[in-house]
Amino acid sequence: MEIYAFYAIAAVVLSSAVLMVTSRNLVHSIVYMVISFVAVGGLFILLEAEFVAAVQILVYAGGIVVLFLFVVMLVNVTETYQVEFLHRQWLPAAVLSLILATQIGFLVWGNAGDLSADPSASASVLRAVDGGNTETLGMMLYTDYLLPFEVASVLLLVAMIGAIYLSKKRV
Amino acid sequence: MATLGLNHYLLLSALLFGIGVAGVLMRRNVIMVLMCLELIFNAANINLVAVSRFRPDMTGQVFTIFTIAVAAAEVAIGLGLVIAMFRNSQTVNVDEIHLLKG
Amino acid sequence: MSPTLLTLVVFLPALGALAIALLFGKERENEIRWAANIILFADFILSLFLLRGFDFDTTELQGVTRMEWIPTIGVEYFTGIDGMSLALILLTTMLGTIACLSSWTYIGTRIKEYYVYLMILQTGMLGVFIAFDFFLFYMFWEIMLVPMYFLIAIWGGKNRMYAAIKLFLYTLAGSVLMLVGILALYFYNHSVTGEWTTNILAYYQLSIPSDLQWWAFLGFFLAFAIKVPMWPFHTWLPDAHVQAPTAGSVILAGVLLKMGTYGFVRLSLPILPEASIQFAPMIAILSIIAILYGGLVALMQKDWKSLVAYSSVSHMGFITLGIFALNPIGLQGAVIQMLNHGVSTSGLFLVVGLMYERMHTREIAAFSGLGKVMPVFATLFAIMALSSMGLPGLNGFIGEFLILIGSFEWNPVYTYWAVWGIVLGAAYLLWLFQRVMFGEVKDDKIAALNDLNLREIATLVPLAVLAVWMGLAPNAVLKTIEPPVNAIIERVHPGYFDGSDITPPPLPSIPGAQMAADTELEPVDEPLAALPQSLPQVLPIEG
Amino acid sequence: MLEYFWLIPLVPLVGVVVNGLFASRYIRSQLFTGVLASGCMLVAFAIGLGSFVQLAGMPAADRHVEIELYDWISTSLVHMHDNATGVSAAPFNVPFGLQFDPLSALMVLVVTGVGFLIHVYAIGYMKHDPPDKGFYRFFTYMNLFASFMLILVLGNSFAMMFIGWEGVGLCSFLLIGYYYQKKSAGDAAKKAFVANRVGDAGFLIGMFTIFFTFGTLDYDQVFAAAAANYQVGAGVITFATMMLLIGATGKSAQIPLYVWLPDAMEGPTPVSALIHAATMVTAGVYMVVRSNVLFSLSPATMTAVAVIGALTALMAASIAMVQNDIKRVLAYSTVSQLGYMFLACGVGAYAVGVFHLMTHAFFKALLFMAAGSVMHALHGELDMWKMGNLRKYMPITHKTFLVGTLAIAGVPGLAGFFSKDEILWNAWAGPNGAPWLWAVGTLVAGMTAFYMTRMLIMVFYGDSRMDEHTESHVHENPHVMTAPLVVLAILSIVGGYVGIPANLQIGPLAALHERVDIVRWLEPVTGGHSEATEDHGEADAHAMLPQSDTLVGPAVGGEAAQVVARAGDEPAIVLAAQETGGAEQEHAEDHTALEWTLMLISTTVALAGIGLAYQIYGRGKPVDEPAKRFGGLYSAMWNKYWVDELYNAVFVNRAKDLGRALWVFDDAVLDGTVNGVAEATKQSANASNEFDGRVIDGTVNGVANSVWSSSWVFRALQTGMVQNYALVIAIGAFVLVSAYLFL
Repeated sequence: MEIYAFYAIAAVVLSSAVLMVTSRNLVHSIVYMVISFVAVGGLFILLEAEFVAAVQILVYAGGIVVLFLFVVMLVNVTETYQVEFLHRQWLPAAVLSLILATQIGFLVWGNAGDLSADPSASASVLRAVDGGNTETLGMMLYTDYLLPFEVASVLLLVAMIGAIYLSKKRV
Repeated sequence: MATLGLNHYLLLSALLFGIGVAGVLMRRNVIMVLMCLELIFNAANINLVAVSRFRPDMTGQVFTIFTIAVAAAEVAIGLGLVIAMFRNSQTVNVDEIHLLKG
Repeated sequence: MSPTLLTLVVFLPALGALAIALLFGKERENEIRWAANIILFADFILSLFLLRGFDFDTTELQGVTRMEWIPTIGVEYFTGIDGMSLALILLTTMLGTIACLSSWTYIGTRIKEYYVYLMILQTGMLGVFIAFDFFLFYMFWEIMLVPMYFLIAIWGGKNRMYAAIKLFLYTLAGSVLMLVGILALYFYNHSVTGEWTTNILAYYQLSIPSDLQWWAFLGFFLAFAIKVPMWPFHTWLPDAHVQAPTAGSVILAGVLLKMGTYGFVRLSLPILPEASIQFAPMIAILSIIAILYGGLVALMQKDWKSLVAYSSVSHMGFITLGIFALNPIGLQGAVIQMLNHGVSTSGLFLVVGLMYERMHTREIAAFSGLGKVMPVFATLFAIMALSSMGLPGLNGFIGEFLILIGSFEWNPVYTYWAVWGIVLGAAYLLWLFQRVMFGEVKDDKIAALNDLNLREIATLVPLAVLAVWMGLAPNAVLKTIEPPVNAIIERVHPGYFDGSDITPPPLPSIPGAQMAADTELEPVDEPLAALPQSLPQVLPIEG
Repeated sequence: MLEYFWLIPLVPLVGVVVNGLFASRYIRSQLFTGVLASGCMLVAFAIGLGSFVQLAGMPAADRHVEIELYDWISTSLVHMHDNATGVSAAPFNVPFGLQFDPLSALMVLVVTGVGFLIHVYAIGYMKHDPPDKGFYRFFTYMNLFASFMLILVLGNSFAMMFIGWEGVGLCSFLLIGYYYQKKSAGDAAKKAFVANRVGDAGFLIGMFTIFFTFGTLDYDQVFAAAAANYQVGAGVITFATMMLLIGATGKSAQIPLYVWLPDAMEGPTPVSALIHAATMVTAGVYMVVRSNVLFSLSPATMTAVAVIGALTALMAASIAMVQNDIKRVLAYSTVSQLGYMFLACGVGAYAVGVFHLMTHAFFKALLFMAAGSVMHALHGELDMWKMGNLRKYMPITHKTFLVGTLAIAGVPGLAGFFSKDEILWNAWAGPNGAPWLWAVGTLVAGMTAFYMTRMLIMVFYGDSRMDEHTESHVHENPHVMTAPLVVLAILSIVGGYVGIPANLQIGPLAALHERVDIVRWLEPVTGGHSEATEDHGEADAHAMLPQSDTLVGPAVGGEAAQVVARAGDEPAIVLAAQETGGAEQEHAEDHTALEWTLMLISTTVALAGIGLAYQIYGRGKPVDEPAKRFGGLYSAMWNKYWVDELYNAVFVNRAKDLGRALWVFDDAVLDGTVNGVAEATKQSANASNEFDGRVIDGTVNGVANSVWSSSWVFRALQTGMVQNYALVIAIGAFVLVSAYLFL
């Protein structure tokens, strides 16, 4: 049963991604991007990573997208580039990326075969605590990964300051 | 119909990655390039979460959190740059920014 | 006496330097001056407390701090003091204080850096005296050099860069050779004992094959001979002294030069006894050359300061002669002469500095009749000069006297030569005194000079008092340095003290004119028999 | 008193401290400073006198007090020879010790007594100097000198003597250079100290030799051991005494180191009187007498001492005969008199040497101070040709000077006569004497009489050669200056009666002789053989044998007496044998006869000298006549035999040249080497830099250029477009992945 859900979501993700890359209108592609992000969030839920899913939705579908929208509005150049929106090297690029994707696909498909373990087997580990693994995640974040966590927060702070500074007038 | 395995997810992420790369390489618009980068990030995230699911270990998810944080930061800076760039040379066209030309 | 106190004494100046560097802005000059002086003076007072509870009879190290530092190569942080180190530490802290006080007005630019360097230098020097680990020793040895370089290179005279670089390269070359020697011993020690250690005391027990001793000694010798400086490695000294600021000269003459002799006593003799005996005659000859050469050259100097510099070449010659007489009295004389030279020559440099500050020249010909204008100055200068020329009742005499006795005990021939150094000392110092102090007051510039102020007196009086005290009651010092000295001699000359190997000097003799016919007089012919054996000693032995 | 004798050298230090520290700033009173300084000397004299009396009260054998104030130097073990018997190891210990024995006592009395008089005199003489400038400096130095001199004579070891030895040298430096504005004064001061230092070098070596021979520097132990373990002519003793002799010649201004004393007259006259006539310059004599045991053991040195003494006396007297500077005449006279003392010691008559030392201290101090008072009256005039007929103006000075002259000239009845006659007699017949020594001595006596009379006449008689201004101001000096003269004049008359020659011991003199006899007084120090013709000398020597086992002072005499006794058995070896021992008794009469003859001869010669001087200078004849009469000799004397020039040419200037040469060597060769090395390094650095620039960089740039020219294709890749780069990255990824896949 799960697998159908997977295929469905995967289809949404990929199609919306393709549309996003190919649509001429920036705003449209942003919308497609939102869709694909939300879909990815679905995948996460499917993978029993509720917390990550939530974060995915909040951060991407929430924050980042809003950011992009703002920028797009600040820089409204959409029309000018609808005519020729592709780079000169689009054809080789497309081909190359296609090949690359297939190669990687083969790679993982060939070697990950044995990894298709039964999800239920590992359930106990991931659900150390009842009611989702969020608590486990929290535990790990605030014990083992406390330092990286703080560093990450610092990183965000820096990014914020940097962003503010960059987007000020007269840089 | 086989059961849902890790390789499905990996394949998916591979494709998503490919699309992202294609976008990065093809589009002229800086903002677009940035968005495609986000796609690539997502591909990576999918990998992480999937592996942490099938090779039961929470670390993957933890790293996802970090990745997302980094992605957010990257976007913030990236867009900041875009704005700065646009203000300096009224363009968001990647081609027109080739100070690195040898 | 507690290890913590010792450590505090050594590192207080460095901490002070740090504090000054961090707490004071460049422009708060007077506060910096006060702070530096107070810290160094406090350091001096603290160092006096080392005396309390110091055991003067043991040869054991005292106040030992010992901890792992770099275990993989066997380096420890190993510090402690014995009588000799104690004496030198007291000298250093005192001279440091005086030097600091003396530069109150002399130094007008970049005050902050100056005092920081001065205090770092202080820690470096003190460190050398307490380090009993080769690594530590070498570290302090090199640390010392850097601030000295800057003191000369920044606050020096016209030709300062040349002098500073000369000093730096010269000493560095020497210490690199020392490093080679240390490494040779280090690996040899490992090959024998199988353990990596840089603990100096561990090497005292080592018995090293004589050829390795010879090479290692050569390495050490060059390092120390340059630092002392012995003839002919002395040429950096006059330049450095003439160019250095007063405080620099004071420290340089008072303490830095002692590093070389201290190294000889602390490392060369106990670790390489055979080679020391082998090299002794050559070094004695170099020392005698230094004594006479320094004296004669000093006689003809036109620059007040370089005269004092060459005089200290001559005096250091006495010290090395005493050390390599390789008998306790000579060594005691050498160590006490280190202190004396530290007191009197530093005093002379202070005197020159005071004059330079007033007249901005050091040319002897420019002075005349100072005695009339500045009586206090003249008196203090006289005391310093007299102590430096070894007048009985002042400190210089004790050192030179004991050293001469020591060299006489080794071989009278050396004494006959060295004794002329005393005559020369009187000649050049009194001639200097006569030229600058006596005579008519030449010009209004001199007539306008004002005598020493309280601060300047405060820099010189302690030295004068010390000179008199050490001249009249040297026993306090002699007793302090006796145990370590005896230990070292016992190591170089086993059986010296238990009487199993008594080797008195060949007595000089003139056959009696009329009555010497009696051949059965042993005092007559015994020395004659002994003299020829002694003569080969005079020639240097090529390894 | 005797237990406090160690205070004697300390008392003057009080004056030094008080005057030295406070006089310039706070006291500023000539009276206080002068009185304090002289007071210190008086107190010292009092203590000395008390101790002296007490000492005299003791039996001759144990007239020896010793005190060790504290441990001065004590070091670790030293290896030395153990009295010729073997080797031993002992610490080098020098206690700060003082001893009081007949010799020291006599010296103390001379130093403090004459010193006190001179201090008093100086109060008047120096009164022109401001109390807060020169005056206090002068008296501080004088007191310092006194205290060092007392340490010298009271010390109980050679090291202690050396303290005083160098200390008095220093004070003499300071006092000669007292008028430091005068360049000549400075030069003279330096010359004096350096010449002394040369002697001190010898002293040091001698001291070391003694230490390593006897294992100690303490007089008693050294002398006892020497007398006990060494025979006459021992080489090491000869060496040691020769070295000590060098020191003595330096301090006592004998050939070859006498040159500094005449120049030393640059100092104030009281200084000349105290230091360069009465006390310091006699230190050498004192040292020889003090270590007479060692000297007696070395005939070679004894001969050297005697010859040096005789020659110095002769040469100095001859120079003195032609000098015109009143103080220089006295200076050379001092040198010559010191030569007398050395002669006495050299022939083995140490006691007589001391005897002459004492009388000389009296009349030479007197003469100097009288000359000083003349100068003072004449505003510092020194040239005798600008004086004359002063007896009219300065009666007291004239009378005292007359006494002094007669005394030094050896006119019978005055101090000089006795001591000089004793010396001459011993020069002929003493243990080490020889007729030619006596001849020289007698000749010198004549010369002395001559130049002293010449001086007397030129200064006080004849018609005045002063200019009007001076003459109008000439006056006798105040009592503070004349009183000491009178006292010394009296001493110069009676001083001689403490040592009456054997042949004059008749009637009252004999009785007096039994009471006081300096020679007998000094015997505990100088030993029984100290004087040739003392008929009781041997008796005393034997009387002292019993204590010869103890290690204190008298024992030295005892040991010496043993030497004498040994001599009795084998007359071949020992010097003293000629006159003492059994042989002495029966020849007594001949001796008396011989002594009478010699005495008469010498007296006649002296009177002849006086007469000659009167002949030449007393008749108002043209004064440059002697110069005409014997030109070459005269100019040689006048130029002091060009010795100063010689020394300057041979030693001083050569030393300076050597210094200069070495300095050049230092700069050129040694420093040259260093800088050369540095320069070479720099050159090679430059060279390698060039190499870098030309060759290596050249290659690199060449390659770069070729690359540049051949790199259009790569340049084409370098579009500066981000996405091109991204594409390349992707290609890279592609390549990697395919590599992973297909390899």
